[in-house]
Amino acid sequence: MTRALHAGFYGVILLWSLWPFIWQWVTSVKVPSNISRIPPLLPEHLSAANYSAIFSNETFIRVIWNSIAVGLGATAISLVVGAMGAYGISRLLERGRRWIMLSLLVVLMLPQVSVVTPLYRIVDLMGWGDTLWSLIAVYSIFSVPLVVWVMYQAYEEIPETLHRAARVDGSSEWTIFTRVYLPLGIPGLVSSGLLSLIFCWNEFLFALTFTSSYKARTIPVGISLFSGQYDFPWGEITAASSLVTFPIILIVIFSQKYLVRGLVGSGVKG
Amino acid sequence: MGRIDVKNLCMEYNQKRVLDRLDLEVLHGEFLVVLGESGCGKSTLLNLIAGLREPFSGQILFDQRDVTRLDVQSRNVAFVFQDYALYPHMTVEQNIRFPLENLKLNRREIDHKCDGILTRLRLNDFRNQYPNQLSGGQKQRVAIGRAMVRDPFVFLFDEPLSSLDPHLRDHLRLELKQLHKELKKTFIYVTHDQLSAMVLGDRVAFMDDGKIQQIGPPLQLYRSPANIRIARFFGFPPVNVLTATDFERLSGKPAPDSKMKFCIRPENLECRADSKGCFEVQWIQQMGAANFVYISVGKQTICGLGKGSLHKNQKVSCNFKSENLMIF
Amino acid sequence: MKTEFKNVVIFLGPLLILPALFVIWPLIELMVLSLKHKVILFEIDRWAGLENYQYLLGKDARFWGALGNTLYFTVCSVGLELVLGLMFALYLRFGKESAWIKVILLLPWAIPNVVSARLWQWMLHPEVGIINHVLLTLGWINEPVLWLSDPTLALNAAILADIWKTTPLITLLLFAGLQRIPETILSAAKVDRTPPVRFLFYILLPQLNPMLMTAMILRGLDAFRVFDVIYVMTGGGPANSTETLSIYAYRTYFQSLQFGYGSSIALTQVILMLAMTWIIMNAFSSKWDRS
Amino acid sequence: MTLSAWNICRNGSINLRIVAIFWFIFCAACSFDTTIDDSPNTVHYYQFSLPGLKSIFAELKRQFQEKHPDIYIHIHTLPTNTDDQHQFYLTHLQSRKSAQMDVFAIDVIWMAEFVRAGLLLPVTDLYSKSEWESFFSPILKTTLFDNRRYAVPIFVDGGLLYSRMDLLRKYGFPSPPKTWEELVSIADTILKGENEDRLYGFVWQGRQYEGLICNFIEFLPANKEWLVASNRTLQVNRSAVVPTLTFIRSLLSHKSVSPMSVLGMSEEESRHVFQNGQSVFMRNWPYAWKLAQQTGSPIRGKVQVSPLPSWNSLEPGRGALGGFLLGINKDTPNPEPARQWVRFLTSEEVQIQIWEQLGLTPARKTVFSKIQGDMGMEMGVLMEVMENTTPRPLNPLYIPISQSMQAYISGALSGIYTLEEAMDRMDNDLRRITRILSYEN
Repeated sequence: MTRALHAGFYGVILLWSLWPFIWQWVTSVKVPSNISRIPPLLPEHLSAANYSAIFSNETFIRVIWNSIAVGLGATAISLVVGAMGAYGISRLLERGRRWIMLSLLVVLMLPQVSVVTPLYRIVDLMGWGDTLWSLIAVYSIFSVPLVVWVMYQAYEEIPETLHRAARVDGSSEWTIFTRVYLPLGIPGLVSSGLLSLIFCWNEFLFALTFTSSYKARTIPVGISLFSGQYDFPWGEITAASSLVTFPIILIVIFSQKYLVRGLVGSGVKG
Repeated sequence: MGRIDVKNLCMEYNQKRVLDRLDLEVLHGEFLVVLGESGCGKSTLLNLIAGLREPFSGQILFDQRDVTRLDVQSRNVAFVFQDYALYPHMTVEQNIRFPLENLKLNRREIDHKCDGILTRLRLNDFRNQYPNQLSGGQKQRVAIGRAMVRDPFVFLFDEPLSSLDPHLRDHLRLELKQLHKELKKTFIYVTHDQLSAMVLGDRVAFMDDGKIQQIGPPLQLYRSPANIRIARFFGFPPVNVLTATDFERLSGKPAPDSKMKFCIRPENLECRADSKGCFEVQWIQQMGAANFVYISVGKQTICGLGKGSLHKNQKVSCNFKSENLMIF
Repeated sequence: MKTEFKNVVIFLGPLLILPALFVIWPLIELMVLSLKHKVILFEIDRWAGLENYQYLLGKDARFWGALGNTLYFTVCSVGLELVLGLMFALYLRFGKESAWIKVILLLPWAIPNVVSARLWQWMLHPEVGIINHVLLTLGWINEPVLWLSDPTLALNAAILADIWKTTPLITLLLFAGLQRIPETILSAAKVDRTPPVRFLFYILLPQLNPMLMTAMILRGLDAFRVFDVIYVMTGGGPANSTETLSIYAYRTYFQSLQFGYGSSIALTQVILMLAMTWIIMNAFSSKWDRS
Repeated sequence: MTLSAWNICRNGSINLRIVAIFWFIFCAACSFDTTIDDSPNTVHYYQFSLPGLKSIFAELKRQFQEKHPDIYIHIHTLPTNTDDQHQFYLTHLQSRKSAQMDVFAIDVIWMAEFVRAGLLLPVTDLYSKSEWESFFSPILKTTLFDNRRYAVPIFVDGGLLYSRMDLLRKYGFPSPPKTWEELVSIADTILKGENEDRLYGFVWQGRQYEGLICNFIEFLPANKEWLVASNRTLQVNRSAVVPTLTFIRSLLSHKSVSPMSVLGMSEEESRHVFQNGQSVFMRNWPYAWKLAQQTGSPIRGKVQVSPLPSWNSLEPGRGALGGFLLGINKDTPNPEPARQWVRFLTSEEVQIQIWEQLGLTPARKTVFSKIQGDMGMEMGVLMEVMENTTPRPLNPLYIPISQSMQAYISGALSGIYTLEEAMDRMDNDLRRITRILSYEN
């Protein structure tokens, strides 16, 4: 009885979370002309037409590379700045940490629409228009607060005596940071890095505004290019979506623990 | 040399005075225990000596050299923390090498010193293990090894034994004492545990209200404490404190001054079974080596050393030697 | 000590300079713009004083509608997500836990908003969408439901998509919070034979409170700026019934060209957000300051 | 925390790792920054995207460079969504030092705005008067301001009526309806006769978006403007708008010709319905023809296109005008190469190629005699429709106007507002929007 109950509950969770993915995949393997037909619910035969259409489109591959480069670049910068900043807040500041943490929260939660044009002007001034740098710079700004929140939490969990011990052992703050806190904060770094990577992978508005060619476009914008004058090639869109969801599924599967830790860490001081 | 002078040291946290014009002299090579209740400022004092914090005012001298404004990095002190603060991501060997690497010594020198310490502290078998694989005693040795390796001016200990179980604590105390003898360095050891203070200290400084209340060999503090708080702090069962009237009841002699307090340690108060005795046993605490009995004197219950076979409600008579009486 | 100050500069410098450059400057620009009539394309750039705000707060029914939609969206989605998330989390904690269910729960959260919005748009399609198809087949409805074109449903459909995407996240947060409650407290409650409802309200929820608060605040702020989901799914329609503040600001900027007025909307939104943060800050008092 | 995570880093310096990561990122990012050939004769061309567009334009570029070896063309693709394109132009043109943009594709509805903003170089002398007249006249009208032409049409679009001839014939209607009344009565007859739950009479685009305005103006009686200028501001012409909205509402009312779900439909949603055989009539653009006729389509061979119905059986209805024009940036450093490129893209042979390979209706009516309809498309109908399209208001503030009108039309149709309320709100917004131009000093 309870077994059935458990199974039922799990079924509900599964159906609720996974059904859209399954439907996306089902749509993506339908023959293009049959996509809008329902019933039948399931395709009579599988078709790779939508996928081959994407892979024949070399720009989409470029777009995927862009996303990876932007994601890694912005994540690297925000990890360095954020890990250092969190260390500073957690171990060097006596007061004012609440203000800094809350200002960072404000940055994290700022409506993107409100700053997109001024940011574009800055990007333009720097001569970064339509380059990966513009996205790397802006994404760094918006993922730094995330990294700081997670890393602050990670550092707070390290006993304060380690900091004092290292000072007694004659280390400079930089040595303490690199040799003690950074290695101990690796789980936090992994978590916040993943969060930042996912943020960069998913962001749409800035990418749309700052880029004008395949040189710098990222995946969400790339997907928005998949359409005809009026029609949505749902087959191709769902195929592309399935493709870009795939790495995320991998990330989630292999680093679920870190992601959860990061999410929880960013939220709560333990 | 390793002489430390602390002069007129003041420290505040959040407008609360933690150290109040504190003076302290630590002699070369001595094992000084700073004893006090939690929150009396003893850890603050230790941090100030180490240079981990900057005092509000006052001076700290190392061998007459003023180090008050010096950074911890330039003071060459060693600090052993309550939780040992071993770097969990480094092996035993790396933990010990870490301070040397900070000094930017060459590799051969580091290897040499490190090997010396590992051998001396019998840590060779564990050199590649991580702290969480070590026992409490091994951890302490690593922490001390990490402190020793730089040949520091002074060793500072912040209650490193307090979180251990009693057996291990006894054992490590001995080891520490032994080490002190070998190293011939100045040790400052902060604790709230009177037993550690008695066992370890060449001298004990009792700290309260941000000041050193009394300093001297442990027995001196035990036998002739400067005030009631110190008297109360030492010994188990705790010292009996009597008002003048109760004292008169107990001893049958008149008290010199009605405002005085009279202290007598339980082990110095003999309670013998005596059918004519004026006190009655309330209950008995069997300690194995000795039995302590609790008796009522006036409204107070005091404790004394039971002699002979005793049982509840038995009449006893109490005696003590006058030299054991402490009057405040 | 001087070195201490130097260290603070080294470690906090980049953290403080970057946002200053990329956030404070834009915000100042936003403030200046909001006091102007500015239509860059036509080279209109005239000082307006508080005129924009007067109109915005006084006469602009569309603004109040958008604010109402935003608040409705925020309250409903966050509220439902918390309730659902709490149920899931309770089940995971006290029913049956497994690692792979967490993986599955994380998936919707991790995919791009644009993708999930398209997905829902496709599934909610009135004629060929799977949801209507299933409901019709089951006989729960007689004719297709106009999820995205009925003004009374569209915002709720967007909320549905948002709930799908973020309930898992909240589930995981609350689950982690439940795991942090000491086992001894739960045992004590069991020994005391606490009935389930009392157990929930007098033991679990008070213990879970910090996590609930955080989840609520972070999600609340996030929902308050909702853009992608609605932009893709309904574009603000029908009849502006799904227009949120972000969408209104976006349209005023990029479709109506009015940078001045758009800035007033955006800045008002930022100020409302700051007000929310301010309230939170006081609610959380001095969580971060070490005394 | 896991021991393994610590072990990763127990040797070696972190600094080195950070440097390595940065180096990697830097290389990755730089490797993508392929430098553009910025020879003085480079033309940067910005346009919409379509499936297959890239390869076709690569071919066109090759053909062009064969003729003009000294000119280098760089093609940039923008998102398909016209709102996104518009946003792109706005952000990039407001700071005039941004990327070089020489030629861009402009939606017909932005023309007035772009001209007013002074972004476009006049191209009146690009073609002779007779050659200009080879373009469809409605779209040509959108290029003319103050007697100067500011752009050249590249393709044209117009609303069409798609009818299910199999159903019509079954009930004895030999040809598609000419008037709206006729459409309603045919649909009624067929719906009653078929008595099928999921069959609708007429689907169109009623979602709150630009397409709603197109559909709306197609319902308007001929020769009646819906916005009239009065006293420096625009006003809604209630005598035209109120009856039209009333009529559309009657289409939507319960169990009638159009399902309420059209109020959530854009082109694709309505096409899906029609293509699944669930509707007798559909209003859509020409692109839907090919898709309806493709193999596997349930309505293949059962569809006929015709001009939209009107209110008067003597004249055909007018589809909304869509399409794109090519404009040259006024600040272009290379006007002559840009003109060559525009001339090339709008030449007859390229128009034919674009039609044959992308299905974009040529903007020149003269090429219709040289091309064939795809999958049996009747070119005569297409030509007739394109010649009779009606443009949306040519106002520099068209976008904000359309924005606000969409909301009120959508609101009036879905019953959120009464017609009166909708009219009042429209007027209110129009006043507010048109005031923008009075900000100019």
